Amino acid sequence: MSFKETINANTQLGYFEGAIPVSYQYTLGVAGNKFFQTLMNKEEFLVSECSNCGIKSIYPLIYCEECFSPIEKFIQIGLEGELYSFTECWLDYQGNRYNTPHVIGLIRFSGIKGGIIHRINVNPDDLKIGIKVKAKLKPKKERTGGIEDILYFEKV
Amino acid sequence: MNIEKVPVKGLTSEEYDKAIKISWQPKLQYAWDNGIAIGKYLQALKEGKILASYCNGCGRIMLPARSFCELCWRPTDGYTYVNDTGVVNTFAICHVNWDASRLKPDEPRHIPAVIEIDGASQGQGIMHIIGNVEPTKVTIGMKVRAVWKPESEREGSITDIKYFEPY
Amino acid sequence: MGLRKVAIVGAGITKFVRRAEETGPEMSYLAAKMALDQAGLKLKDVEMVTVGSAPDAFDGVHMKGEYLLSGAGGNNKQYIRNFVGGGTGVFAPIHGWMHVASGACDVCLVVCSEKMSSCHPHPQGAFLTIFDHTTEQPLKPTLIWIFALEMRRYMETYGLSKTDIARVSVKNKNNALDHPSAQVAEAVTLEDVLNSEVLAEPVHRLDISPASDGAAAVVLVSEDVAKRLTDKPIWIDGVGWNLDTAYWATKDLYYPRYVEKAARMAYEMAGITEPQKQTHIAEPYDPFDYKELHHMEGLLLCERGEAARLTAEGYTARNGNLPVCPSGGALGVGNPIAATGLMKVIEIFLQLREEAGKRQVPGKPKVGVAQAWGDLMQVGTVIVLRR
Amino acid sequence: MKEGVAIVGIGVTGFSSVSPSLSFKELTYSAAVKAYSEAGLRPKDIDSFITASEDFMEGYSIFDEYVPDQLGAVLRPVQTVTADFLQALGIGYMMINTGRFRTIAIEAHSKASNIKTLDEVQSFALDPVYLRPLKENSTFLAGLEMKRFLEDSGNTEEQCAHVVIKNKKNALYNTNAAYGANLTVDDILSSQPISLPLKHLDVAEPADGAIVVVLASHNEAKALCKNPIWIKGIAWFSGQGNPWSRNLCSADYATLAARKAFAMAGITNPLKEIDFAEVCDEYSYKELQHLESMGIVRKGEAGFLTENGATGLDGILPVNVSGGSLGVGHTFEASGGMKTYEAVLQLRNQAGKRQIKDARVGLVQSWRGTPTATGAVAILSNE
Repeated sequence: MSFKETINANTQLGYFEGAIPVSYQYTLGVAGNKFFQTLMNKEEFLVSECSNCGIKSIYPLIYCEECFSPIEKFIQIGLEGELYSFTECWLDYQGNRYNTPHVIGLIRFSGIKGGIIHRINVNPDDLKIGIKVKAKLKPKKERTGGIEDILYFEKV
Repeated sequence: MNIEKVPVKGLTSEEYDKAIKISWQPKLQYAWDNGIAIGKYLQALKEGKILASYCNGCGRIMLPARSFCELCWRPTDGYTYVNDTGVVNTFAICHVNWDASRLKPDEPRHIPAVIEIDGASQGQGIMHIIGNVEPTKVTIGMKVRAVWKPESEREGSITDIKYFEPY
Repeated sequence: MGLRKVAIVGAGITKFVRRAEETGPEMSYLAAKMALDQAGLKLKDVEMVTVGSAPDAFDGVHMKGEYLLSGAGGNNKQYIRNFVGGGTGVFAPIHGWMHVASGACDVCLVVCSEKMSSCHPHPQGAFLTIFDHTTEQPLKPTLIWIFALEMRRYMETYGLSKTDIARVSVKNKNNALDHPSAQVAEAVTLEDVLNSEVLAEPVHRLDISPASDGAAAVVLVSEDVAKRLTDKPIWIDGVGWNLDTAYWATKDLYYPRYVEKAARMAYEMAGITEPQKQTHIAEPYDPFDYKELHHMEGLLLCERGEAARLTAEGYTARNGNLPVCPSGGALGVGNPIAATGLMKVIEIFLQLREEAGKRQVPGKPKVGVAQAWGDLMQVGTVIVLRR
Repeated sequence: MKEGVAIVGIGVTGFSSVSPSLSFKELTYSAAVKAYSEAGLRPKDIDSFITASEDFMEGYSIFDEYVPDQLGAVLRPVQTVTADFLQALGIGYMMINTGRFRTIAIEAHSKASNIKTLDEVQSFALDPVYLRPLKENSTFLAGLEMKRFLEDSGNTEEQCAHVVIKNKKNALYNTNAAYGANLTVDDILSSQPISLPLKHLDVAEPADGAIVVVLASHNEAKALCKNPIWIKGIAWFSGQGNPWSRNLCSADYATLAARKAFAMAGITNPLKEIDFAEVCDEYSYKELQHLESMGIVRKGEAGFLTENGATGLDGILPVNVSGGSLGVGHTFEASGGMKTYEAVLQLRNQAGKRQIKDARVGLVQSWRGTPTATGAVAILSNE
């Protein structure tokens, strides 16, 4: 034992409660702002393209992760992609259990680095890696500029 | 080397207000184990007393109570009550709340202080509040004593001492 | 000693702003890219990356280092985040020095980024929780308390007036008029500082540096690489850092003994025995104006209690005997914590290369020291650079 | 000066689901007392100190403040890396190689039981714009990866269950372990869904505990210690920072870190040259993925080998003999430390019932957990 006196009765145990009382407002960033403006107004995903090495990225970036060139070229690619992986998620961010699970997928886009992680709304029998899926957006006037402007991805 | 032109342009207040932002208020909640020494320290506060530890290595009587001496780096040798009086080592007169909101003109100012507690080794201070005094009357070196909450309201917390007042 | 020498060969910095549209990773990229361009290197030349950033509670992301990774150039690299509270900005290049001096790599990218504006409406919740969760936080302390307590103790010990202290704010805020990154470039007078709002006596609003968003970066390389890249490498001659006890109320706040310990460690390595004579320029950390004085004394750049007099005499002005914070410091340029510390290192780097433009101090300085402070009046981080 | 860095002292508190009788300072102090005693050093003899910690795991906005006292490091050079213990070990290794430090103490601990909102803290690590607003548990990233990894490699959920069975069984022989058990494949497959295919028993449960290690330079180690454990290779790497950009089939960080650590240690055939491995198993499938990504076994073989006992105590490559995170408990930033402790015991021939015969070279690997792609590999040896 490292100490000269210790606790040897559970009635002496105690704890002190507290919290870190913080709240946040995150800006979307330069690339994020372009992405969500395009999604809101033009209903397409936006991809960045490096003019030096040609790599395209979703989510778009203002820089190329490979060569660090600044990126000024952005292109629209519609709303369709391919399901790269999915999971049946039973817990929310606080650890509460859902009554019915949420299916979350990673959607990839042909020839593009990266992808989008979002809810998948596909009949369980059809749910397979590799299926074509398309984003279903919120009605235009309900969009606020954020990932929740996408309701879910559904089978094409 | 030329770094006369730098990137990033700040958003004005108007631009910031108009910009799309994502809000998040995390629940970051904890219940920290008191362990041996802080458990005793809090229990003593509940009893209306201030508990220190002593170390036979350096001879210090230390606040708050601790189970090891951080300087001699050995277990402390025991616990002892010290007085609930002390001397102001330094203080401030604060016009803002913890969340940076301003106190109203008629609200009493907060007077945080480092108070060297009588009976502990020289320099063994704790942070607390000074009360029941005109802010302009507070001085470094002033003698102060603890004003405790009534026994029924004490809960084993540093706030069981309402504040220190001059005497 | 057979030690590997380490040089700074490139630096990058963003503007320091109240609220950036850019995310932390985007700001990190902008500073890192600039530093690599200045060094004449590509991302693929970078072997390792070390990132410095102050609390996660500012940016609002747990494991912030991992969040900044892509923008800081860390993909598929050896990447790590170092963190010593407010002292991080000067510790980050010390961390980079370890990477290169050990022989682990020849090219190390050091990036510091801070996005304090994310903590909204105010960062006070992040500051409250620097205090001991059980024995102090229930008193609802603010960050200003601890500075006001320390400032009063310092003033009382040496019989200093608020005017003595405010001169630092005036000097630095005016120096910052020439810094391209400066957040609030406005000339202030002694009266402005003394008449600004009293937040916690003795601290006034203009005694304090503004909270900011911003990023900075440097490229550190080994001797061989440095000689290939530039004829003006700036060498890291000494590094030192030190952390005092968390029982901050049990030590006398009038003197930053941890800064002295860190400084002695760095001076010893740099072979500096008489810092007052052997250093020509200094960038001590100045989040509050009295802190610059406090730190000058801790850095052994003057006798204890003398810093205010020297400031009043113009000794620390840009054209003085020992220019202190010629950049404008945190008070003038802004204070995105870790980025500020690295901004100070970059200022010494530019001054020693005689490339500081309008801020250039006279006399071709050869040796400079930068320092940051952090935690509960606990951390000193010190770096000595030589031309 | 001869090159080489060795572990000359190590101390752990033991790992448990809760630890209410000690504060975090007292817990860490207890581990430090053991480590310094083993090394025969007083804190003043130690040149520098490193802690591996994350603020929100401690409930402080600057945890660095609360590090020095319990390590005997007041007014000394102390630093925090927000990283796994094994990365901190790598920084310590580096510092000694600068030639300016002879001894370094490295600390990591977990007081996860003190976090009332642990799930929320972990989801707070998700990207605030692109991921966090989905309000899903951060384990969904592990679920996504497990699904794709199994599909791609051909390993199965049953084989993942065998990882759990093996590690929890190993933990029964480890007095420091909190989660030892005798389980069946059915127990695991029928446990509550978390983020399918990930189930409750596939996930390592949090544990409290502290670890302190003392590192020394070659000359110092020879002078201090009869049985120094040498760091033959150590490297940490990050893969793609953004989770949506990752190849979920393999763990790039493990591939890169292992490649470098093997090169440093002169290892060309890891399966043959390594006597045991302590591999990150925060989720069952991760043990399989890490073994494959490090190139120790071929892609798609890890599950089969596990099922057939090749990674058991008597197998060709015992993996997580300690019980791993599944059996000992998940200790977050201290995870790599818990595994380092096991490696040191094995290499000193002090592992009791779990002792691997003639262990000479051990591998320790860590991963920082979701949402990261950062991990480290160390090669330790008693020669």
